Amino acid sequence: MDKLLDLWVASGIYNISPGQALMMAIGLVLLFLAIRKNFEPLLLVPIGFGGILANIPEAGLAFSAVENAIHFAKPEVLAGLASALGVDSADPHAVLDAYKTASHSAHTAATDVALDSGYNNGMLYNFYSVAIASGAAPLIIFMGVGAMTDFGPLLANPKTLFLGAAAQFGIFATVLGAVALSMTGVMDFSIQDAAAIGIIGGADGPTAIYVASLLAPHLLGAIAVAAYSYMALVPMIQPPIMRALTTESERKIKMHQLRHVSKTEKILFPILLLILVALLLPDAAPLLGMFCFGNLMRECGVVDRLSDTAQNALINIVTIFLGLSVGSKLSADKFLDLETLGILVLGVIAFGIGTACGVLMAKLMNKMQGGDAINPLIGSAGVSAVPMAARVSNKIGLEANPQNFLLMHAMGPNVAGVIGSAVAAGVMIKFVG
Amino acid sequence: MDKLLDLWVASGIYNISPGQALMMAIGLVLLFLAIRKNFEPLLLVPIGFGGILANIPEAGLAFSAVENAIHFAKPEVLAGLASALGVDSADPHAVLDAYKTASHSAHTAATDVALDSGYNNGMLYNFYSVAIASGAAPLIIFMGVGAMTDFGPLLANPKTLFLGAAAQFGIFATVLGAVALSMTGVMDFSIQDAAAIGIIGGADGPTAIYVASLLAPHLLGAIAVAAYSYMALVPMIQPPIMRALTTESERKIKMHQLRHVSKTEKILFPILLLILVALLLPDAAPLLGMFCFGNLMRECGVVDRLSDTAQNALINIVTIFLGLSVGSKLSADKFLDLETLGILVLGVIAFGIGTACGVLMAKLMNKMQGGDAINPLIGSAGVSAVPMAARVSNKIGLEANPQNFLLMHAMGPNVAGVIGSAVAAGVMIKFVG
Amino acid sequence: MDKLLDLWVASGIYNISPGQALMMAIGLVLLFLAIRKNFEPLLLVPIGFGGILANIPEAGLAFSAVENAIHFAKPEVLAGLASALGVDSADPHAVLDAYKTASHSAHTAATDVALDSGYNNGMLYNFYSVAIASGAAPLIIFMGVGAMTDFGPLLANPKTLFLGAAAQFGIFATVLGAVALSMTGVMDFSIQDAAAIGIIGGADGPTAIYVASLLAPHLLGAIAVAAYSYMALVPMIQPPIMRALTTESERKIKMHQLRHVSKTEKILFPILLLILVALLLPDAAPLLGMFCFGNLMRECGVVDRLSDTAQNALINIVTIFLGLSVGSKLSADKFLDLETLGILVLGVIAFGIGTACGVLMAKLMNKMQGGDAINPLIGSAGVSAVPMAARVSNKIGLEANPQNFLLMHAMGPNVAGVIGSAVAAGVMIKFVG
Amino acid sequence: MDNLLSEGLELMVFGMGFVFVFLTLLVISTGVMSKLVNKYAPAPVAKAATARKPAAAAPSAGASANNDELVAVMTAAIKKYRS
Amino acid sequence: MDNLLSEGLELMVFGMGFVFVFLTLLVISTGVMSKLVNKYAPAPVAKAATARKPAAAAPSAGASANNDELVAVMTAAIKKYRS
Amino acid sequence: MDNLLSEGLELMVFGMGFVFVFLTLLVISTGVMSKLVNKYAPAPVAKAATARKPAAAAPSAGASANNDELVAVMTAAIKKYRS
Ligand code: NA
Ligand code: NA
Ligand code: NA
Repeated sequence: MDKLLDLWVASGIYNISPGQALMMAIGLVLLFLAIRKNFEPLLLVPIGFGGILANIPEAGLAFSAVENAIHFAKPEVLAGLASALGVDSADPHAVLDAYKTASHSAHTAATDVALDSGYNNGMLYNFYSVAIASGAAPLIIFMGVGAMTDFGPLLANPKTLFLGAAAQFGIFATVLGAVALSMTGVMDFSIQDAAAIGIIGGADGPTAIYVASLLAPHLLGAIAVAAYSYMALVPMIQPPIMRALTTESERKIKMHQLRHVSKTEKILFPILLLILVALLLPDAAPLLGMFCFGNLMRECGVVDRLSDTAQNALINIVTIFLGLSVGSKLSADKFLDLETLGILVLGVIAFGIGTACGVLMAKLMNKMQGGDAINPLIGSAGVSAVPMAARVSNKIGLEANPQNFLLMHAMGPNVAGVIGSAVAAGVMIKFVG
Repeated sequence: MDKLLDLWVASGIYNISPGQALMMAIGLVLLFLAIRKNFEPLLLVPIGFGGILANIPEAGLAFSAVENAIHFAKPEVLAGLASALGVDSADPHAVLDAYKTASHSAHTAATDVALDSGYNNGMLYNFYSVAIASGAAPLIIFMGVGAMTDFGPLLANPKTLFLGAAAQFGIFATVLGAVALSMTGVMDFSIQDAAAIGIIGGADGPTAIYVASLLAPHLLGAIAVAAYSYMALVPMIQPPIMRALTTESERKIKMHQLRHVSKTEKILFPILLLILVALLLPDAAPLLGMFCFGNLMRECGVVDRLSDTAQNALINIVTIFLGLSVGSKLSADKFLDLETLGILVLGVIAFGIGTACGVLMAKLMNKMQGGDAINPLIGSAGVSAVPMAARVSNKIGLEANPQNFLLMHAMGPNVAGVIGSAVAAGVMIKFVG
Repeated sequence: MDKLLDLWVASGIYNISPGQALMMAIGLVLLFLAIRKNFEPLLLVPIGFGGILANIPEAGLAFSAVENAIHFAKPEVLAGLASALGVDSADPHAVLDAYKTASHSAHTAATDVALDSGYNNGMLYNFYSVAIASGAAPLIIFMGVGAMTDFGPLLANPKTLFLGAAAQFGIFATVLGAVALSMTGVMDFSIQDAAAIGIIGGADGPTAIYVASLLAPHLLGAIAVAAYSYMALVPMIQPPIMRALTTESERKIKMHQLRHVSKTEKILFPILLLILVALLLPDAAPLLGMFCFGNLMRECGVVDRLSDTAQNALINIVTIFLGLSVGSKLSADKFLDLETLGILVLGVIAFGIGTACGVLMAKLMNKMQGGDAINPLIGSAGVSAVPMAARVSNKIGLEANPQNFLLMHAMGPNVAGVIGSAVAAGVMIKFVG
Repeated sequence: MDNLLSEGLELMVFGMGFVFVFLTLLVISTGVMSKLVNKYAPAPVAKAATARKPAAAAPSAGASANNDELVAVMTAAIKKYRS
Repeated sequence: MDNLLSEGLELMVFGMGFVFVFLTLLVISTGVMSKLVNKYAPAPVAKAATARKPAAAAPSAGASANNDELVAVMTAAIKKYRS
Repeated sequence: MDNLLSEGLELMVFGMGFVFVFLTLLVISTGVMSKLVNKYAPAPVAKAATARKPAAAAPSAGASANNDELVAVMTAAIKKYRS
């Protein structure tokens, strides 16, 4: 009967904490949103599922070997860990705190003790280490995104890059917002946290995950969930702002047909962008370097099989593991926190401000040029959220004038927004990284 | 002429041991069975080839850097290793024994010495570390299997889950068999070994490899070879047992046509299964979690590109490295042993008992329901070996009644067997892991 | 304003060295050759792009965490590194020198210090570690090449293996050339360097990268660039040599139509080759083992999905990372060196000698057989550079006789050259590794 | 030795027991789930019918294929081929 | 606290400033690049025309498809299917 | 220095020697293997003939394609396209 009791005492029902139950419910909600409401399902299905896996009681899938050893708290193991980490007390909390701030050599020593005691890294912890802690997964996905991006509309009308620049104001305004929340004592964000939260406004999943993994790994789960959720909500967040800031006649502006862009221009653009990054902002080099590499593979026409793999098998494989890894950060103690609420609120504000700034920038450009060259509706596409935001521009444009197809025009600021937020990411990594 | 002598002394012919020659022959036999007899070729071709590679004399492909250093036995290197491992003697055997039981920190120290002396991990050793020791490969393959599995027939007739449960008796009976062999002194299996051997009866390659890698890595080669070989032999092992345990009229039972199963049910099933695992048996969470994740990707309909990659590029890549890694465990000193013979004998008994219990369970269910709802031939499919066992049920059914197509009915217990043996695996990991 | 100054002081323009600028220009030239001149674009696009990324000032993408820490040279970090590496001076150059020659345990200690101080491995450094330093990428690509290789023409006329043997003379002659350059004091190559340079003459990218990564990692960039560039130049390098060494009538020789080769022969050939390698030259086992494994998957007909993945998704993924990793070795201090010039000159000589020896061997074989069985133009294909060299043989043959299609006949020596240079690689690894 | 036997026996009893308990719960919960789904979110009949159609229609696709379909298929095939 | 605010403000000013400077330079250099390309390496008109053709022609591919194309498509499709 | 030269020379002599020995053995064993295969396990002539057929027939596939094949191709193409 001992064994029966063992089974029961080790079961999930016996051990589940209210926080874990709630997080599993949140995972189910994410799956519901992804599957039924089509919220960025490619990411939110793995993230939601990973979140459920991470909160299975006693399974420790998102824990390192040391965390698992501390969880089961055998006295002799704790003593060994305490000695490896150089703390006097063998109290689990004290050991855990020491582990989290340990130097790399103490970390290695503690891991050796845990492994020797028969504890292992959880599956999701391993995925996270390989995919995100190494920085590889967001970069590889960004390469794939580059291989899927057509810069033709941007090259036909390079001025739309300014719209992509203006929309990044959402990022930095959100940083200030997070700072304000901290200063008023409502929450407690460091400047690194604030920067990582701000990048949600960039509306670019891989960029947000990359920045968060460098600046604020403890907020990564909430940031990634917010970023992808709001990207999915773009068709709801943006239209009221766009309508409020534009007049009917502005929304009716017809834009010139885009000129034909030659193959050579498309090949040279990623190289040009890379050189500019190299000369001005080396900290953005990993992100924009991989993005340009993907785009060059796409456009150069001589490595189609590599480009094809980057856009399909490779990005799909990495997406699966990136999603599960992000999900591993949806643990109750990290996610069920006032800070997460702050992140969610700040994130939607970031999207709103970015949208508004894009639209206003378009109006300003029209003023300065003294003409009606740009329909301000395409300004909102500058937040990126490719290609959803461009589709929203197109849809609102069609409402005002059923003959006015803005999609291709909006693709320019749309992809400009990707570049813009990668540049903003580089600035943040440079200043607070 | 020195160099010529060097070449000769370092050649395979000069160094080959009878064991290595025999193991290479066994590798060739596996290739023959896979290629000519179609024995689970997707696994047995890489396993057989890996087995040959692992036994190439002097190449040390399946050895770690330390094992390679010990093999070449330079006195100064052995002295360094002995000091790193804390043994007095620099005798190769003593050093090797110390290495095998070393703590992780001693292991790291010994590896540093070996690398500093210019020895490297063999290629297959690296593959094994990344693919199997990390636990990743069997789990990723199980995800792919989930993405290939249609639970429709099971959902249409959930009671067939009992058939999948009954067939797992083969697993536990085999554990007892292994225990009996140990107690009579014929062989020397620990309870961990016995559990890992028993799982062969689960007729599920990834589950068997996952359990063996956790409980009895030294038996992994023999267990994997036995598991895949017997799966290929299902059309020979099962029919006599099925015929012996059923009457002609039982074999003629026609089953009701399966009801249509809605998309929503198929989406909810993997989530339901996951929650049940989370609440009852966290130790089965990695296996069944990945399986359910794969199945959810398949059924949810919004991440087809991920599901497609999980079923193709990803599972193929992982299969190649899993197979080669398993092959790396086919070294003479581990495989050419009485124990391997024991494993092979116990494995076939496990299959037989599982098959019998599945059939008998079906008969029992008919008795208890007082009707002829279930053709007992589909009970044998409960061992899993998807989809071979279901096809066998269909074939024997057609012999009794040429109009009786049991294939879809047998798919229910067939996939139930996958769940059943993963649950059994979780219990074993919980109790003896 | 401090921040503005910070940005400027950290920018690429402020920091770029002439060497870096030149290397970025060389990267652009490689991209130009690959994209416009179609120079082996599958490798040279990633290599060229990786070379540019590696030379972005201050980004440190090709540096390890320790190298990055040394580059930024904070006194307290340098002191920590110096102590970890056991040097007295905290001078950056002294620390860097100590790091490069450090034992593995000192290396680990220094890495811990650098990570604790907030420095990280560059992206390309990580790619290099995983793809090349582990030895995995060239081997996996070689497996894919095996899966793409049809040994039919070779099996129909096995004597063409001699042509593939003769063409390897280019490799060993180049080794002597490198030795001569060293002895005359022009350059300073060790015997390991000389061997790695010689393998360029094997005209096989993966083999060259594998050997260079083992014998002379500091020359890997130059060797890989030379190998792939000259492979692309085969249509320019070979024809004059082929014409000079053959008479018009020799070039007109028509060869017998190749006999049909059965499936069984094709299946047995890779196994035969593997066994021969195992018995005679275990050091060639990783390269030729993976090659034979790929070929067996192709020919056996029962694992088509694995063979397909090895030829497509897997080889493409690995090619991307292999290329970027090779590019990471194109740093100014390693590439802008007299030695690179030596490597480029020796490489083209190697190709020339290999071509000549292949042609002369064919003529010798005709002499010895007393017939005109072999058109000497197919001898040049023995250098490998599959399938370019075989196409060159065909083209020169058609010039002499518009009805004389040599392509299939040249494929025999062409794939024989792959085997030949892998054997040569094994000999070199054995003798100087 | 006795220890090994008792461990083996325990493993068998609790293992098989647990497998049955688990799968019984799965049978029950699956049944409940299916009932709830079919009660509250039944598959739209019309949609299910069309969903099942293509499979049935496939064999006769050639016969029933009108020109539009032919054009669509060929365009797709050409694109696939040229890409 | 004040420190955090000033850091946040600085990040905003320099961040947005840098984003604009960077993208302005990108606009300028892209413009220059496009002009140089179109001056010194203009896309061959004929080629560009044919390059644009397939996209335009695609919808009517079925109508204009002659037998040769049909054969090519089918061969490709058969190969794809059988491989 | 002399050491380097002698090492280089030795590498050349033994390297080329070994390459030739190895490939000679491969020629011999391949020849033996082929003979044994063709003696004891000859490829069934009929099968070989049909195996070679498709390649030859491919160019004329369009011409000889009867309706059945058309249907099969289209079904496959449609499936590929819709999936
Ligand atoms: Na953006
Ligand atoms: Na099973
Ligand atoms: Na070669």
